Amino acid sequence: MSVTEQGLLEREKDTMTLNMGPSHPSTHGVFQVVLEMDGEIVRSAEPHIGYLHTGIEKTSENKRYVHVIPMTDRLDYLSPPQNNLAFCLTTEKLLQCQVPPRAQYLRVIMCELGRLGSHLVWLATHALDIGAMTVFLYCWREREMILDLNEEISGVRMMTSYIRIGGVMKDATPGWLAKVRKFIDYLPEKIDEYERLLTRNPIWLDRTEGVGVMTKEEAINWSLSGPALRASGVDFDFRKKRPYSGYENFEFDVPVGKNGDVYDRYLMRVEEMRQSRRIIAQALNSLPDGPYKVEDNKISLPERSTLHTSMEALIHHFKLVSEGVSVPKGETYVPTEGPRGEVGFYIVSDGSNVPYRVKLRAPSFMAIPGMCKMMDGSFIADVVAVIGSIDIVMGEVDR
Amino acid sequence: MTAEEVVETVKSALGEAVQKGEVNLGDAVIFVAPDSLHKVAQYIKEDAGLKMEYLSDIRGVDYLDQDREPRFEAVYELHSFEHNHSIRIRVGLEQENPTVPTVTDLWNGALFPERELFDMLGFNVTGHPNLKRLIMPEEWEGHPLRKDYPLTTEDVAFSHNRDYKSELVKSKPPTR
Amino acid sequence: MGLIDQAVDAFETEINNIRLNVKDAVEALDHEYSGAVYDSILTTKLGKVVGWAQKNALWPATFGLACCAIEMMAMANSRWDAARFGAEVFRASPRQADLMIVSGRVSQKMAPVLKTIYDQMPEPKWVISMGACASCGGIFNNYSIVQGVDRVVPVDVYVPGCPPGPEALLYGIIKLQEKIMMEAGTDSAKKRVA
Amino acid sequence: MTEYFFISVFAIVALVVVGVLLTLSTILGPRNPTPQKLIPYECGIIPREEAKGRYPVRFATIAMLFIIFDIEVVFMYPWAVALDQLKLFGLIEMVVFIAILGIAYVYIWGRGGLEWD
Repeated sequence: MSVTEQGLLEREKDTMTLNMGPSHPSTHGVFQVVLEMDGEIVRSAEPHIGYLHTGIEKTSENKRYVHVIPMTDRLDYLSPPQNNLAFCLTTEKLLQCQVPPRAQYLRVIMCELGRLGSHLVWLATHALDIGAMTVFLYCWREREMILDLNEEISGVRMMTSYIRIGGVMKDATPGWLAKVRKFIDYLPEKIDEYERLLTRNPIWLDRTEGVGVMTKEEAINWSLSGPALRASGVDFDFRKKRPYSGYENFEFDVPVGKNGDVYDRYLMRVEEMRQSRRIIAQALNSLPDGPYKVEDNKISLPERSTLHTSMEALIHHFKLVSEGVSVPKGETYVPTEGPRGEVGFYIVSDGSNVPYRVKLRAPSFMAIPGMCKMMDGSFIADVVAVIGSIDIVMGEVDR
Repeated sequence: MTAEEVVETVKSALGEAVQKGEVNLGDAVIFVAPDSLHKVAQYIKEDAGLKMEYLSDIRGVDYLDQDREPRFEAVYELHSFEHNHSIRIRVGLEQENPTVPTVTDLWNGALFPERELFDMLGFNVTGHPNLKRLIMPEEWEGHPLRKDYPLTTEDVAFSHNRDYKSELVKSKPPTR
Repeated sequence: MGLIDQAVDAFETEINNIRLNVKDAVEALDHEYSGAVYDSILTTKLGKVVGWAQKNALWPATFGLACCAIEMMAMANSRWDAARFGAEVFRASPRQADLMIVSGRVSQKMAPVLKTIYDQMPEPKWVISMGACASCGGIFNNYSIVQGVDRVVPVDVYVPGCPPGPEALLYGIIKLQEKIMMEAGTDSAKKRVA
Repeated sequence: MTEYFFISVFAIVALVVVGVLLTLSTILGPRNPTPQKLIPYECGIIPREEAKGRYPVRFATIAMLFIIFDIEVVFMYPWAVALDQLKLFGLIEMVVFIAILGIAYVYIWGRGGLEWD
C-alpha cells in the first residue's frame, strides 16, 4: 500500500481534533474542550472537566458547620460572600432561626460588593480574551478597591468568610461604611468608562454580536442561569422573585435581553453592576442598627465582654467553640442569585454538629453542556468569546 | 401556587406513582419510585398548571449509617419560571445496583449532573448518551462520595470525624 | 506477632528507599553535561552576569489553577506591578517561559498535566509554589488533592498564604531572584542547565 | 551613488548584528533535548494523533487574495515618499492603479471569495 493510500485510509475523518486543554490562557481556569475542527469551523466541542476537583463536598462531610464556611469561600472564588450566604441561609432554614435586620443588610452589602468584584474580573478576562487589553487593567483598578474594603471588614482580601451562621462576623464600623459610600459614588463614572471603551466598539460588536446564540426555550432546556438566562429573554431573578436576606426592601430592576448572544450577556452584566451599586446605596442609607447576629447564644457566639461577667455566656461560648452548632435532622435547599446564576446548597443533616451531605448547585457546572452546544458551527475565535460570556469558574464546576 | 397545592395537584394527577408527598420546611417534596420517575417528571414538566420546565439540579445522597431502608437517593430540584414555584423529587435507590432512568430527553441540562451521579456515587443511569466518568480520572477506582469511601489515605493527626471512619482510613491502599 | 510483621514491613520500605536513592545517584552520575561549551567558559564572573540577566527577566508561564491565579493576575496588574521585577510578561506556552508559578490546588487529574508542562519548559527553569494548596495541600487533606507540588516537580520557592497577597508573591519572586544570584556561576547553575 | 552607500551600510550593520546574536546563542546556549520536552505542546495533554492532516483549500485562496492586496500596499510606500516630485501625474497614476485593483476586489467580493465556508 503506497504512502498516500495508507495516509488516506488513516485519515478517514476529515476533521482535525484540536485540544483546547487544561492549561490554556482563555479557558478561564483548568477547563478542557476537545474541538473537532473542519478548517476554521468547529464541528463538535466535547468538554472535559475535573482538573480542579478538590473534593470539597466530601471534606465538608467531616467538618463542623462553622468549619465548612471557609470551604465554601473556595468554591466560587470570584464572589466568596455569595457562597457563604447560600450556605448560611440553608443552615438557618434548618435551624429555623431569624437573622436580625442589621445582619441581613450587611450581608446584602457584602454580597453585592462580591458581585461587583466578580463582574469586574469577568469583564477584564472576557475583554482580554477578545483583545481589549486596556479594559483588563482598568477593571482591576476598581477591583483592588473592593478587595481593600473586604480586607478592612474581614481581614482577608478575597476569602472573607464574613457571613457566619446566624449573622455576620463582626459589626461594620462607621469608617468602613463611609469608605463603601465613597466607593459607590466613585463607581458609576468608571462603568461609563468601560461602556465607552467597549459598548459601541466596532471590533467588540463584530466579535460578540450574533455569536453563541441561545433562544429562550433552549436556554431553559440547557439549564443556563443568571445573566446568560436573562440574556435569552427569561425574566427571572431569585433576588426579585424569591427575596431572601432583606432583598424585598430594595428596589432595583432586572435587565432582560432579547436575542441571547454574547453581546446581550455583556450588556446584562454591565447593567447588573449598576443595579448592584444602587442596592448598596439603598442598603447604606437605610442600614438599621441593632444586633449584628442572632441573640440566641446556642447559634452565635456571645459578646466577648459578657464572658467575664455572666456564667451562661461562658458556657455557651465554650460549647459553641468546642462542639459547634448542632443542626436538627432534615434536608433542605435555598436558591440564591449569584453573579453566575442560581447558587444554593442542598444540606442533609443528621442532627449532629457535622453536616451529613453538602451539595452545591453550581451555575457554571450546569451551563457547560449548553456552552459547548453554542460552540458547534462557530469559528474557533468565537469559542473564546463564548467561554468568556458564560463566565465559568472552575472552582465551583469541579467542586 | 403554594407548596401544598403543588403536592396536591401532583398526587391527585399521578396517584400511585407518587409514594408520598409532603411539605418540608415550606418546600414541596414528593417521593417517587425509580421506574415511575420518568412518567412523573414528564407530567410535571408538561402540565400547564405546574409548568416546571427548568431543571435546577440533580443530587445524589448516600444514607449509609442512617436508619432508612433504601440506602441511596437521587434528588431532582425543578423550578417553574412562570408560576414561580418549585418541587423536589426524591427517588430512593437500592444498595446493590442503584439504577435510575435518565431525564436527558426532557431536559438537556441533565447531561452533566447524571454523569456526576455515575462518577461520584456509582448510580447507573439507564439511557444516558455517554455515561462515563466526568470528574475523576478515567482509571480511578471507587466512587468518592459514598460514605464507605475514606476521605484521605494519610492518617490525619487530629480529625472531627467519628471513630469508625478513621479505621477505614488505615485500610485503604494509596490510590496514586 | 503484629510487631514482627510491622518490623518486616518497615525493613522492606527501608531497603526500597535505599535502592531508589542508589538508582537516582547512578543516573545523575552518567548524565554528561550537554552544554559543554557553556560550562568551559562559564567562570564565576561571567556566570554572575548570566545570572543577573536571568533573574531580571523571569517570564512566568500562566499556570493559573484556582483562587491563587486571581491574585497572580492582581500581581501582574497596575497596583502591585510585577513589571518592576521583569516578571510581568505572562507566556501562554511553556516553550518561552523560564518560571512556572503553580498557583492553586493541584488535583490528582491535573498532576500529569503539570509534569508534562514542566518537562516542556526549556532549561534553566524555576518553580514557585504559590499558596498553601500548592505547597502542602492546604486545607484540603483528601483523596483528590496532591499534598504539595514538590511531589510532582522540584520547587524553588514556597509562598505561604491562602491566597497569598500579591505582595507576598512579589516577595517570593524577589527571594527567587536572590537564589538565582547566589547560584549563578556555581556548580548548581550548571547542574540546573544540564 | 551616495544613497546606495547609506543603504548598504544599513544592510551590513543589520546583517552583522543579527548574525552575531544568532551564532552566539546557538554556540553558547545550553541544549538538553529530553524526549518529554520534544513532544508537541497540546496544553499539557499528550497528543493522541499527528497534526499533519490536510488543510482545507480555503486557507490557500485567502492567502492568494492577501498577497494581491498586500503587494498593492507595498507599491504605495515608494510612491508616497516621492509624491512631491511626481505631483499631479503621480496622483492620477496611483488612482488608476487603485481603481484597477478595486475592480478586482469588487469581483472577488461579489463571487463570495471573502466568506469562509
